[in-house]
Amino acid sequence: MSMTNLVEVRNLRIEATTDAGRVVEIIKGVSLDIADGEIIALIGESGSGKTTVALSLMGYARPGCRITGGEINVNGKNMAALSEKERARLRGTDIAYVPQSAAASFNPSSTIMEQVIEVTRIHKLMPPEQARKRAVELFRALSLPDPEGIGARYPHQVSGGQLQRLAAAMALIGDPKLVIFDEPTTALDVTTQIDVLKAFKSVMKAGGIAGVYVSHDLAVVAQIADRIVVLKGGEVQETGTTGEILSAAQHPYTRELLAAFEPKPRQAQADADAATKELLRIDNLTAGYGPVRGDGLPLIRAVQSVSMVVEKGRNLGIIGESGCGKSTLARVIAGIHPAAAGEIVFDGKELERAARKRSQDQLREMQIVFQYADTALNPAKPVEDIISRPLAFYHRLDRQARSKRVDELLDMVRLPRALRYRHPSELSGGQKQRVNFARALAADPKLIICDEITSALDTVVASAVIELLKELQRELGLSYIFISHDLSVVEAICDKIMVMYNGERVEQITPDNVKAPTHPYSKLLFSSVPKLDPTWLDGLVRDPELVSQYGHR
Amino acid sequence: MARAATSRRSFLGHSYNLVGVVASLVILAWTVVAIFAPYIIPHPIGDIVDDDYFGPMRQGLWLGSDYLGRDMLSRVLMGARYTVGISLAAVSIACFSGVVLGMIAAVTGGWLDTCLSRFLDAMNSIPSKLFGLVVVAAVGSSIPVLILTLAVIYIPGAYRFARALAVNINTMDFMTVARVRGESTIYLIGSEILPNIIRPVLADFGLRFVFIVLLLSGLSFLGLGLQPPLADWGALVRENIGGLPFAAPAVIVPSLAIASLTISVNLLIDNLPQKIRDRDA
Amino acid sequence: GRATNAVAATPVSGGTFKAAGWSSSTADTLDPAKASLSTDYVRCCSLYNRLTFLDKDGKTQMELAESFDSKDAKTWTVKLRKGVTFHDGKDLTADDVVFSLKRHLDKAVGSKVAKIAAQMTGFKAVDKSTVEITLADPNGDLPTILALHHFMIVADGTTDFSKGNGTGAFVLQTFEPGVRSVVTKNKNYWKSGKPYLDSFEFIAITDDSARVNALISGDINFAASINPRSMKLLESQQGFELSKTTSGNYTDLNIRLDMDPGSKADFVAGMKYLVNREQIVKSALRGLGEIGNDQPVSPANIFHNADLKPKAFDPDKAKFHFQKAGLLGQSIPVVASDAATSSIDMAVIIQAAGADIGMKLDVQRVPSDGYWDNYWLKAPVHFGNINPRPTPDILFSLLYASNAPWNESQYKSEKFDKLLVEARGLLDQAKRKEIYSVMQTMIAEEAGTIIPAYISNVDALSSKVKGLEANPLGGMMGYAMAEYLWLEA
Amino acid sequence: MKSGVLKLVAKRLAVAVITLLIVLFAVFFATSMLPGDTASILLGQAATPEAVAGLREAMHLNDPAILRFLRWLLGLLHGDLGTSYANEMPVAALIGGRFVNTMKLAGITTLISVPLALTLGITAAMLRGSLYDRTVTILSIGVISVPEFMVATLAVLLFAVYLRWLPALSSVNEAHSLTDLVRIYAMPVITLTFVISAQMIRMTRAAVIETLSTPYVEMALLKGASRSRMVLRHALPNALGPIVNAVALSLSYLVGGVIIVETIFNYPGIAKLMVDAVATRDLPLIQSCAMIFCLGYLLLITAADIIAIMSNPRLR
Ligand SMILES: Nc1ncnc2c1ncn2[C@@H]1O[C@H](COP(=O)(O)OP(=O)(O)OP(=O)(O)O)[C@@H](O)[C@H]1O
Ligand SMILES: Nc1ncnc2c1ncn2[C@@H]1O[C@H](COP(=O)(O)OP(=O)(O)OP(=O)(O)O)[C@@H](O)[C@H]1O
Ligand SMILES: [Mg+2]
Ligand SMILES: [Mg+2]
Repeated sequence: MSMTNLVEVRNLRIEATTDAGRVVEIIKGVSLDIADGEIIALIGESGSGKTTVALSLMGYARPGCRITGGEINVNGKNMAALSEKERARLRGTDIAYVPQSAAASFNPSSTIMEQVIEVTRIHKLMPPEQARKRAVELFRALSLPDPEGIGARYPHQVSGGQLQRLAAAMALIGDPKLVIFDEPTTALDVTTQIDVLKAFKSVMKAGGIAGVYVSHDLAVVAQIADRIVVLKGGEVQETGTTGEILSAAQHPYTRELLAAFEPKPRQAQADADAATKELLRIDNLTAGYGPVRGDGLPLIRAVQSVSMVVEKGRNLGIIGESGCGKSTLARVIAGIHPAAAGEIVFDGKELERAARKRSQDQLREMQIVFQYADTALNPAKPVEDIISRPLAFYHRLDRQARSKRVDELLDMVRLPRALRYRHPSELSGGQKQRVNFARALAADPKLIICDEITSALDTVVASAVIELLKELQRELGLSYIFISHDLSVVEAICDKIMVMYNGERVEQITPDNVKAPTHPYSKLLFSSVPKLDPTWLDGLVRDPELVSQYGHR
Repeated sequence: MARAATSRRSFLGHSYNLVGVVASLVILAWTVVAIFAPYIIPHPIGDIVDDDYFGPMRQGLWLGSDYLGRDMLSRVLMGARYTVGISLAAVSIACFSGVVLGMIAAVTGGWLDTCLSRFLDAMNSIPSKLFGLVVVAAVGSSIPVLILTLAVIYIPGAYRFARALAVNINTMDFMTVARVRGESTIYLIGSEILPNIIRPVLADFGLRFVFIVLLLSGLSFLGLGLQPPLADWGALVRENIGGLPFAAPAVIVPSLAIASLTISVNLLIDNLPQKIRDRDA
Repeated sequence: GRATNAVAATPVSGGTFKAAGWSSSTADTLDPAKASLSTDYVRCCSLYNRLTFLDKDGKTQMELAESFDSKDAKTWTVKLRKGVTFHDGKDLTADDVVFSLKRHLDKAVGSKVAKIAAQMTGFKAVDKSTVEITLADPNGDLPTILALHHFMIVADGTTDFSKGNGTGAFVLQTFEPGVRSVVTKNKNYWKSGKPYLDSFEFIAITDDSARVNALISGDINFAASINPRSMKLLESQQGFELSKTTSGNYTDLNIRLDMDPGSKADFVAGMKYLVNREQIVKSALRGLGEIGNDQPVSPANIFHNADLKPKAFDPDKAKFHFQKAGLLGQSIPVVASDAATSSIDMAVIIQAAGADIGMKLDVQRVPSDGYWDNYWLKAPVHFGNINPRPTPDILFSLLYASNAPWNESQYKSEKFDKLLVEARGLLDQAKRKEIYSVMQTMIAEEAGTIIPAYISNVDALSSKVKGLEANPLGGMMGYAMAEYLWLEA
Repeated sequence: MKSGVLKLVAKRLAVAVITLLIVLFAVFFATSMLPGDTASILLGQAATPEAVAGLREAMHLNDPAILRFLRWLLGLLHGDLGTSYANEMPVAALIGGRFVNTMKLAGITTLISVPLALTLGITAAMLRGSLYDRTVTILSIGVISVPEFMVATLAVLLFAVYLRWLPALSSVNEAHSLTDLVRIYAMPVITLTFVISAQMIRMTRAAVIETLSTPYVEMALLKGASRSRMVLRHALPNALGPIVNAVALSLSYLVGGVIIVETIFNYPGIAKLMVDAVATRDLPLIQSCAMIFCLGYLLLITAADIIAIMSNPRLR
């Protein structure tokens, strides 16, 4: 057949054998083409098969999965048909991969440089010295700090954003014809994300390298991809140039995706003018880690004399980049991590700093929901046990009453009742987060602290969860403290937004005037949120000294 | 491991494989023997029924006779009782206390953790056979003493193992959630941690069982075992070792018995039935 | 082949001889007074001499002494052999003898025979080669008593015995307690021609089968007291011989008459019927023993009373007695231990017999170490093991006299005590034999010690080893084999 | 960073010393609880009360045990292990030779078994699920399951009694040439290798398989790395921690656990010495042996910890 395109995938089928021994088809006849130097995006909800397809381009299927049909022609060779040896020869040289989480994909016990140039060693591409030079050039091109020295460090000694770019360098060193990025920026802050995207784009364009960019974030994809392929349930829903998809999306799922980006009409506060009662106030709260020093304060201050107020039935958003102290603040309020100084007044009563000292009711009335649902839910217990424990513990309900209540709670969080018998590992990310939330509701609290509960979810699911929160608030008159580094999410639900930087509160604003933040850091932060507009990234001009001052260190 | 093993068949939402099934059958068989031994032995284990010693297998003495001319079949059957019984009791005590302590140390942390770890480490550094020797020399050897000694010897190991696992679980958010809910330590270890470590703990249990069976035989080699005419398999091998040169069944059979039990236990551990976690089940 | 006691051909000198005993520990010693294990006896015998020794017929012969004389059996004059020197070149004098014997009275020495030595009240070095020993009461057996291994002669004033400086056939080369000892030929040994061996290494292999395997594989040329069950293996191999000695060694079942259940005469009587002596010899000892008649003087001893017949195994009679004693169905603890040779097997056999008539005997095996200290003589029903003693007098006064230190069954009889003293004073053998026969009968009938068998000791050796003879003092020629053996070229 | 490591090592060692003291006290306590004492046991059958009393007096066994213990500890600080009760030799002299023997046996066994076990474990992990893997697994289990003394006796019967290739006893002082050495150590080493290897094999295999499923190993595969490279370069370095730990635990057995082998091959090692010491209630000797066992164990464990830490950049 005549090779017109670099990549030609023809009705690819991939089967997975579940541990029941049942065979399920997870990729159902996918076809796609990639021209030389073209970057296409694979988007779709979690579990749609993005990673699977991407990996199949390298002739690789994860354990338990098997390529059962179709052709995967890359640069004229059918990866599906090749022997493992021949595939190995192409990996790293013709096709390279940038993993979903770079942090996990670096070998913790060897230096970054070693791993970056390993490809050249494996395929004997060039002598090590030359390889190191090349690597340093790439580091520079990917605008990494200290390009000369960074290679000598170990993975745990560099930040997530940097690792992500180092992973890219690792992929590019064997100068491949095709690079596969698997959600390279999902784990990053908006501020960092910009730089990474910029770096990727420039390098790819410079080398005329074709790419597959896996993501579920349309806005990001819009910045980097020439064409977009929408996956769902292991099937291609629609394909088109970025422009077409953004302007005239055909497929309902694609529409949903786009919809998730339209600024949502926030519920007009009915009692906006009515005098609001304060539920939680914290004054000059300071907390941190490491040894306590003479002044009774810890060495590393993660939170620096922060004060704030949460009103009944209203929500407070806390945003800021990774590591700025959001979670710490949340944990301090919940009493998980006792404060070093400052006071917490909840419902008129001053709270002990350590949860262990607080009364059962105080504990019950303030619930916290963690970022990662899979670690927040005990994998060994079925959903019903997880949800009904607070019922038994706080409300002393008997069996029937409990099981009735569990049903109600599942309804509340829009989960099918049948799910109650499943274990967390049998749930999707979104479902887990809902269960996680249902458990908090079971206590019927006055205040729920949500620490990045949507960060691990893809846009569609995330906005669904947000909607859910709003409704519940209307029904139960709850208040939320909503922590996130994603402005759009916070905008959607909060009445007040507190911006944190480096453990300190820099300013507090209302969603209406996010367009005009006063503090320079807030400016940087807000300006970094990607827009659907494909030209946004290239057009983006950021005050350089702002960046140098507040950008990722 | 399990994936590595041969053909798997599923049943009752669990998937088994042949090796595992066979192994568990062997174990079951020995357990049954252990329970009913007293009713099925042809001769009292103390009676001398054969003028010859190390007699061959033959009509009436199906497994030949031992060094005193006692019926080997009866002794092996009864031996099952002591080997399985004592080892099981000992390993249960060892693992139960070890695991509970380990989990408590992990969730409580602090000085309690440190003290426990130090102390049990110290225990661990005393060679087990010598420990047994001292204990038996001090209080003589009886079944309870044996069980307790064996248990004590293997508590530190179980502790180390369980603690390591529990510490990992302890860092999970759901533990924090439970703590903030105000749960008691008992609940934390019982309902939050244990379910998550039960599988490896079981595996460890099986392995220790094997070690205890062997240590028991080691002890009877040193003459610290059961009271005659009772004898566990190890003791049988020991007291008839003189028959090894002419491959007397008296020494071969109990050895095979030990091997069959311990190997089965290990194979079972490696091929435990697995609960099916089907994504879209 | 079977036991060969024939002293074949003429001895040839040379060669190294490696023998293995069965027990050894860090407590091994070269101090004759402290010697406790066969291991110690063997080593001491190769390094030191005694004043007298027992020959293969149990007759007392002179060694370092030339003569023993006494009118009243109370004051004894011992003439010493001349020209005998210690390994360090010093001559043997009366002072050495006095020192060697006197030591046993000193508590700090911890002598094993302190009790027997106690009867020697006076020691006098009359001249350089004459010693005068005075006894508390007359005792015609003194020459024989001094044939005990503990009464070896050491150099005057010795405190450090690790040198092993004696007058014996070999000179100490290395001694590692609990491991091994090597001795080499004493060039100027006073017994002309002896020893034949150039050197003699003695180790201990505690594990029975290991000991035999070592012999077969040629690591050693002599394995002491082998387990009867190893004989099958040995007989299947070429080039090995067994030497069987039935000395006075026995393992006895002791029932203390002064406490329950032994205080009930019927229990004791019952037990005597319950013990199946044939089976014990056949099964437990594998035929390597002679049925015993419940008294300590063995057939190897000239004073043995052969007319006294052992009790026949009779469960019904036993049952009758137990019923009479009202003990049937009760569980009686019987303490046994590896420390007392084959006591555990014997216990099991008796237990099985008891089970058949509904007499519940509960065998308790206790660890060997500390057995003699914690159970022997103490437990109501327990096993003991008695090493051969040269004379009935020693046996009786150690084991059965009312004031005996080791009165295993707490047997007390004035008549017996009187007879004992009477016999001791006599120098007329025939008369003594009469008395001793009566006493043996008394023990068999009245005492609570059941002696089912005299255990023969079987040593296995490579057929290259010549010159081994049986000896009433025990295996390995009464532990003194080293100086008599030679290796076939 | 280096100083951090030093501090850590120091801390570990301090902990080790504390543990040692605990053990010594425990052992002392246990042994002084034992019935009978050296005097009565030495006298054996001749242990009449007055005789015992006399000897006790002579051996200064009358002053309280705790006092004797402290005296011993004090001596220890001056590097003096005290003198044995059973025979008035200095404990150091008694232990000396035997300690060397134990170390020799342990050393040789280690040299054989550790490389063997690691190779088997790693290769099994590499070829996971293959016939080879399954054979290794089953064999290793089979080997754990045979009583030690059975293995030893069989070896003797085969090689010494029937084939007459090797001596039945391992008499160290007859090792004059290398061949002697081989002949003497062959059987004990084989036996011990049987005993300790299985566990190491299983652990190594498990640890390597564990790390083989990590993303960075998958990444290596996607770089086109060969299977062996994935295992040796990426999996193994990260599996080192658990592996050295398992090895340490297995090896610790070689210090005090070899009593059975010592008995059967009549090998004068330190385990048998301690058994004797217990039998004669020889407190100084018991204490010294216990101390050696404990030290051996602690050294191994601590070494394992430190290696694990060194091998992990995050901790160093
Ligand atoms: N070994 C397996 N057995 C059964 N199903 C599997 C297996 N591996 C993956 N799957 C299924 O294949 C589908 C596609 O998985 P894949 O990781 O490609 O999704 P994804 O689009 O990358 O999701 P995410 O956005 O969360 O990374 C999912 O439904 C997943 O459950
Ligand atoms: N256990 C700890 N020990 C020491 N420092 C810690 C610890 N946990 C967090 N920190 C530091 O405290 C600071 C705040 O951490 P925190 O988790 O609150 O940040 P965050 O805003 O939640 O970041 P993210 O958005 O990634 O969750 C960070 O610099 C972090 O490195
Ligand atoms: Mg993915
Ligand atoms: Mg956080």
